[in-house]
Amino acid sequence: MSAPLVELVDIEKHFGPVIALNGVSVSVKAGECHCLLGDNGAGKSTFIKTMSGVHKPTRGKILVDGKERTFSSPRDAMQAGIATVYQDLAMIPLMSVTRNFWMGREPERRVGPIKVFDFREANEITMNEMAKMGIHLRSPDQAVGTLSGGERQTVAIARAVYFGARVLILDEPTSALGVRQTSNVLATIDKVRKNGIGIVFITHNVRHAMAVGDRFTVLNRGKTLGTAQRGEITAEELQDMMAGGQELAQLEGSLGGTV
Amino acid sequence: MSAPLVELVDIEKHFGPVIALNGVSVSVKAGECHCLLGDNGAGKSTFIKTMSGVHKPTRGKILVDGKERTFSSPRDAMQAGIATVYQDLAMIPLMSVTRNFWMGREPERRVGPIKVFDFREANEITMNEMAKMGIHLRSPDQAVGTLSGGERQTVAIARAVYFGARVLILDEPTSALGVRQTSNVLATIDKVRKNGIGIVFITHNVRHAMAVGDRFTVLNRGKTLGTAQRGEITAEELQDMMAGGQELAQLEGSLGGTV
Amino acid sequence: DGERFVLVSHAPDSDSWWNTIKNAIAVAGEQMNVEVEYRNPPTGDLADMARIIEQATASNPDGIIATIADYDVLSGPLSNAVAKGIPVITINSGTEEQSKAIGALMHVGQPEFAAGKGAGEKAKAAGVTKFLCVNHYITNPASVERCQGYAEALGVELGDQMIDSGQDPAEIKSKVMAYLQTNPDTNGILTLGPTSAHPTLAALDEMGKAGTIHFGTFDLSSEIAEAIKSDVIAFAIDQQPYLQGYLPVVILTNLARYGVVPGNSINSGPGFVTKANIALVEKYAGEYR
Amino acid sequence: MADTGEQTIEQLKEEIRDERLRETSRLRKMFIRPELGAICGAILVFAFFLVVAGGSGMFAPEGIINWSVVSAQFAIIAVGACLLMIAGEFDLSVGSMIGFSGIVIALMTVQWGLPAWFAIIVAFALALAIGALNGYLVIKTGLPSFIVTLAFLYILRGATIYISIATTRKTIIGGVREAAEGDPIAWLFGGKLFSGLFVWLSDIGIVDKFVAGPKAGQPVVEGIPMLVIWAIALIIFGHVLLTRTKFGNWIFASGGDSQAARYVGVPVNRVKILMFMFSAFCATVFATCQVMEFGSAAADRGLLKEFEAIISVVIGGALLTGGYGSVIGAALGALIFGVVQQGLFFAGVESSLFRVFLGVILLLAVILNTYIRRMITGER
Amino acid sequence: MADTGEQTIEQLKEEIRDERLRETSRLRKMFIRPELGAICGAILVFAFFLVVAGGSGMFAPEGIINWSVVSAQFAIIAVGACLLMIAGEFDLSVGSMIGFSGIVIALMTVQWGLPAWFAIIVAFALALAIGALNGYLVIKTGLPSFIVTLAFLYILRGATIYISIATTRKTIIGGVREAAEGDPIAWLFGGKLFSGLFVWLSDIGIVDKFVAGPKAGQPVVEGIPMLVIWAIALIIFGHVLLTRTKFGNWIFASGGDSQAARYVGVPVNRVKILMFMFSAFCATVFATCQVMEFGSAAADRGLLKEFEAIISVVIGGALLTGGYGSVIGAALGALIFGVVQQGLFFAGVESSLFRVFLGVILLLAVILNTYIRRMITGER
Ligand SMILES: Nc1ncnc2c1ncn2[C@@H]1O[C@H](COP(=O)(O)OP(=O)(O)OP(=O)(O)O)[C@@H](O)[C@H]1O
Ligand SMILES: Nc1ncnc2c1ncn2[C@@H]1O[C@H](COP(=O)(O)OP(=O)(O)OP(=O)(O)O)[C@@H](O)[C@H]1O
Ligand SMILES: [Mg+2]
Ligand SMILES: [Mg+2]
Repeated sequence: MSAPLVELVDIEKHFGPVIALNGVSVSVKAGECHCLLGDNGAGKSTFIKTMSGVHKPTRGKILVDGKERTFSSPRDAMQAGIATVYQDLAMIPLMSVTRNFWMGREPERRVGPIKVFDFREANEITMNEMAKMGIHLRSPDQAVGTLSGGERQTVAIARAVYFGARVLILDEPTSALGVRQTSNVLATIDKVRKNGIGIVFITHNVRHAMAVGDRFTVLNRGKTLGTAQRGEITAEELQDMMAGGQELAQLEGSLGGTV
Repeated sequence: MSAPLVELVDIEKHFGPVIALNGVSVSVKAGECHCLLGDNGAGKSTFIKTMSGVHKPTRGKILVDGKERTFSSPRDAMQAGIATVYQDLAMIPLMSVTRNFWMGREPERRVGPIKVFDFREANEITMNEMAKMGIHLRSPDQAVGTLSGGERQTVAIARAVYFGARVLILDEPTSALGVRQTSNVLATIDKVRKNGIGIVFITHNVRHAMAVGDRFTVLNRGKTLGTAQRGEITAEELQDMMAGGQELAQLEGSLGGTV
Repeated sequence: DGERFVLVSHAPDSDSWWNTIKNAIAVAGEQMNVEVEYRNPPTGDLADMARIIEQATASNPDGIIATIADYDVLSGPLSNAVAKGIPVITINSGTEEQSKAIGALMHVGQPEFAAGKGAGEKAKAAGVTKFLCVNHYITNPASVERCQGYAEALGVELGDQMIDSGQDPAEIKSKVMAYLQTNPDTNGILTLGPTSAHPTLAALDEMGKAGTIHFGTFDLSSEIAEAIKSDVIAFAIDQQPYLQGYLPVVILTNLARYGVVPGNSINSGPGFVTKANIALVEKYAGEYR
Repeated sequence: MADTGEQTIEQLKEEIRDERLRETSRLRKMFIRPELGAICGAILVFAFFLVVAGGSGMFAPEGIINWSVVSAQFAIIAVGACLLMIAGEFDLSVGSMIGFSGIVIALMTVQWGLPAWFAIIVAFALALAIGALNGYLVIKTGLPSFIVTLAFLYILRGATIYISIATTRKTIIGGVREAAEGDPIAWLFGGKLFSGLFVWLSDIGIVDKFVAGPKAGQPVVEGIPMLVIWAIALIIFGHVLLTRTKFGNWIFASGGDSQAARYVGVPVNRVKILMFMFSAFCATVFATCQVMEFGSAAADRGLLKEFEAIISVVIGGALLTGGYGSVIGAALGALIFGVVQQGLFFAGVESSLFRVFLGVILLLAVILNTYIRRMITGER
Repeated sequence: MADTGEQTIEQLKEEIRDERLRETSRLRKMFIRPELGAICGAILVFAFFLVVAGGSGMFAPEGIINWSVVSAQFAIIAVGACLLMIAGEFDLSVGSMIGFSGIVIALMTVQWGLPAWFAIIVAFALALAIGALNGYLVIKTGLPSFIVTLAFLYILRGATIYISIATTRKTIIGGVREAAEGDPIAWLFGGKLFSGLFVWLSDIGIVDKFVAGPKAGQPVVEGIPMLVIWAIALIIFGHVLLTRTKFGNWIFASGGDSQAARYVGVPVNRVKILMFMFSAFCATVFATCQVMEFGSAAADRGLLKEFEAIISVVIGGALLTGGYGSVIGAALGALIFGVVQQGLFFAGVESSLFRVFLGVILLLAVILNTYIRRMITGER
């Protein structure tokens, strides 16, 4: 198998007295979808924020293409090819799709002495990229607030892909979505993966993870419980690992079947 | 089977030009868990808001114990025994657990000429009710902001149950929760149901629905696609109904299995 | 030696006119070797001023100097000070009668209505029939009285000849220009202090009407002095604020030390500053004049 | 079912013991309260002025009455602003309302010769109506209260000036005290209480006596002004309402998350409108006391008082965005404000520096309060 | 893969045709813009005054210059407030900053005899530093900008008064014009442009000439004041910056959702601090123009200007909570503000009623703007 694009080794992260991460190692390879699972508060979001330069790790190393790097801002991580789609914070509803798409990396054009935002190009590319993802916009000026939840996720993913992300991080992209929208997002993940981009996919939902994942890592109380290859593990086993096994047993008696 | 506690017949709801509901009928019986499924924008939230008195239906009837009623405010619906736990809006994080628990129905005690909030009683009952649900609070003065997501859901459910809800509506209580927390909530639903309370459980997640549901209704674009008893329908069939069947088929080729 | 007096004015922090008085009490304090504190309500709220007088009384000074910006509001606190045995001298606003009623030793000042009327009489003599009173401090009762006195002397109704100009110079200027454009028959202007006088000068200059309209103002500044010299402003009513600050300090000191006090109130103004007597005034305008 | 419950409790108790938070929680609970910042602030301020202005008469009976009255003034409007702010809105028209109510009373009594009690009732009725209109507009249009009440700041001030000039050609109307002589209601706002007590206190030498003039022989402190009584009454009322009643819980809920509150049946609109009315009520109490005490009303009364009310409330620990705060805190904020303002005079500091102090105190107070609030509510 | 994409697009196109929204969208897009409310407002206001005050000289060249200057003043501070508000913050210290900068310039030139260009540069440097401090505090403490800048409203005003009294014993410092005579920079703020044009215009009879007094024979309009030039320049600058550049996109993003913006790599802190500085810059332009035109500075200049700036911006359609708005809208808001203020004068309406009008216009404008905004952004 190919060498990992990004590797995080033994990451620790403390917030004052709170130990959010206590030695987590995860790697992502090109073209694979690495699922990160774990209960509420397990530290998933903290981990990927470390990976994308929002937090600085208290201890631990980040290797990009085998070389150690430190990210001091989300920009750094993006320049290293790591793009992130956050759960709630993907888009600014008041702004147009184009403005959102290019936010932080606006294309520029010289007009005399000054550089201006090249809207013609930006609009065209936005429309194209969205169409590639299967979303046809009424107009690139449309405010994101008028899009549905799944469409917004897709804009965020399209943006990350377009900007040459080599690793794409998705934080619970499906938790608020319906079945149709979810399958759209999963299909998008599949598409993106086939282009050779490494994906980190965070979810609570074992089914969603099983549908697209190549490898699975389960976090629990800030620690890795282990990483498994696709096929090495069943949905039920994953679920048990996430929950720690005990309460679920009680529940099953009364309810039957997996959740 | 027993007569329905609440029955909604042919509900329509228009927001200006938007037709959010276009003839939806649903009934809830004592001790059953009625699952409401549907994609984003199907009208689930709108429907239950109609049921709980937030919206007035444009057309259609609401029957409580067989008698027609109109709700002009959430208070009316609560008096009729219909309590609702909303997805995001369950709790006010800045306020204490007790204050949240009793919000809108504070117990009172006479002190001389004035009526005051009876904190002693309120605190005691809150602690007890929460303990019954399996949550042990440090103190009833604790701010809700310091609780986890699952704990908050439980406070909201405990509150509804305590106030003699005969019908309990839960709008996507599990979408943001981890496995353990989810199973806690599902167990709570099961507990509550066994007390003879009718439950309307809204979710995107077919698994969650299958775990606790007695009947299943699928909404699509503001219309009922039909209601099925437990055992009459499989998870796969439900899923197909929700998605309208078509895209999912495409997806399955690439991904395999249900989402 | 080292007696402590408190002067309480009604002016907001930023009112520039009061500097003359502040300078005067500084001079007097130094000459008499006494300590004089200046206090004022920061926003010019007269109710706050009453509190300050009460507070000054509580601190047991050797004398209080205060304005009677509003007799109703201030008579209570001031007469309490008198009753506590603190000598009080009233200055600036208010009348002799009010000062007596309070029980103050004397009043040093100029009655506003009369001063306005004095200005109006000069204007009438110059043939003014329709005027503009630029009131930059509409909420201050004394300002309105000045305009009313002027109107009464002319024998006309005040009506909308008094404008609420606000304090922003550009707005004052624009409003004056707008007024003069819509009322081209205006032949008299009264401004109530440098705040409104300076923009009005600019307005007249820009409209080419400088010197064509009879222009009177209250109070002095270097710009006003300049304008008097160049015949744009006919006169400035000078109530000689320096005296309002200086005299009470001297009198109170002498009262404390030797028990002597003049028997009557003193009119510090109105003095009219015109081209004839501008020379000395100009040098100290805004500081001691 | 009962089994499962019990078991989980046991487990949870185990977990909690681990957290090692429980032992400290009782102590923390006593100290960590919304008004903690204001309490510390008040202690500091008093200590400071005891040192700096201890000998200046600031802590003599008259001095105490002096800063008490100033603080009471701030407190009266701060209580209204506090409850409104906790309910999630705020009111920039308080200052204009003060000017407006005063002129209404003065106009009716002096200009139109109506009895004072009638004028006072009309002023309150008008103020409550305007408060309700404020609230109604905020709720109906969904606009931020900043904008709506800013509009009323201008509208009311303009109307006040216009009315007073149009009817009396003056912006100040005097003679109210005479007109209100012997009125059955007016003394409630302008009178003084416990005169007997102070006569006695002066007899035994604790309070000085006047030595000259018509009042010779009377104590220098005549009594407790009604303003102070009103302030105390409003603080108690506000505090009890907020922390001890059902309605108080609704106020918190409306400000914390109006949608959530609405869904559980809290009549949010009613709560907010009532709080706007209460804010207008407090402004009118302020105005009436001032008019009755001083005997005159002016169109410029109350200028910038809205900010002073908001500052008191914020120093007292309330959250600008609603849902969190304390009336006691706001009252302490008003006390700090009043003591600093008058104290600087007593200490003989250049008066223009007062604002600099005020700004700095405000900044320090909110930083401290933010820190305390995060400890209480688990915000991040 | 490509197949799936194509197919879905076709399907979606079908669906969209169904919606019957597409045909109107082009027309809507042209009309439905943030500044639509302000455009309508401006048209209405002009129509109104053409009818009411058409004959009063309001629309003669002199009249036009008259209300243009007032509007330009509002516009200068409105541009700063607009960009800052879109970036999600606001600044209540604008008015105090105007007073402060003016006094700094006057002190340095008149009192200390320094050259005007140097004083102006120092004033700008100080203002920018204070703006940066404002922004830094807001960002570091996470406090609402309302509180932080309210503190600076008091601190700056107090400091201004204190400094001017402590150094010159005056709060109004005159003689700046004389001191700035022939200065290489000062004319940029106080001069007038295109005098030649107006002489020519008066020669051909379009502009009147003075018929009497010292200026007889000169055109009644001397030239375009630099104030107006500055306003136009700042509006163009602000508009281009906001809508046409990368940085403009960052401003929108910072105000729309600072967290989201931060995550995609927008330097939100830098954007916000820069906008606080820009707001301070605009205030200083205002102050410098005023000082140079009138030749004097006073410590009380700029009182309540912060509200006037905010009102202009809000009338212009910006959202108080950030992320939405338009500089052109703010400029139109300033125009409406200026025209109404002066127009009432030309129309001979009692001047104290101006505030009432202003409040009512503000209310109507925001209600209209809210409606328009909802159509554009799909908010509910
Ligand atoms: N900024 C912070 N300051 C203090 N504690 C934090 C901070 N961010 C996260 N934490 C804590 O770190 C732990 C891990 O949080 P995190 O958000 O990473 O969990 P998660 O796995 O993403 O959970 P969820 O499934 O609910 O999104 C939690 O206990 C949380 O309270
Ligand atoms: N207040 C409203 N005004 C206008 N349209 C509305 C309003 N509330 C809901 N809608 C529309 O009604 C439709 C149904 O919305 P609803 O929120 O009920 O869907 P849902 O099934 O709950 O979706 P989700 O799974 O995303 O929560 C949507 O198209 C929505 O845009
Ligand atoms: Mg997370
Ligand atoms: Mg929903």
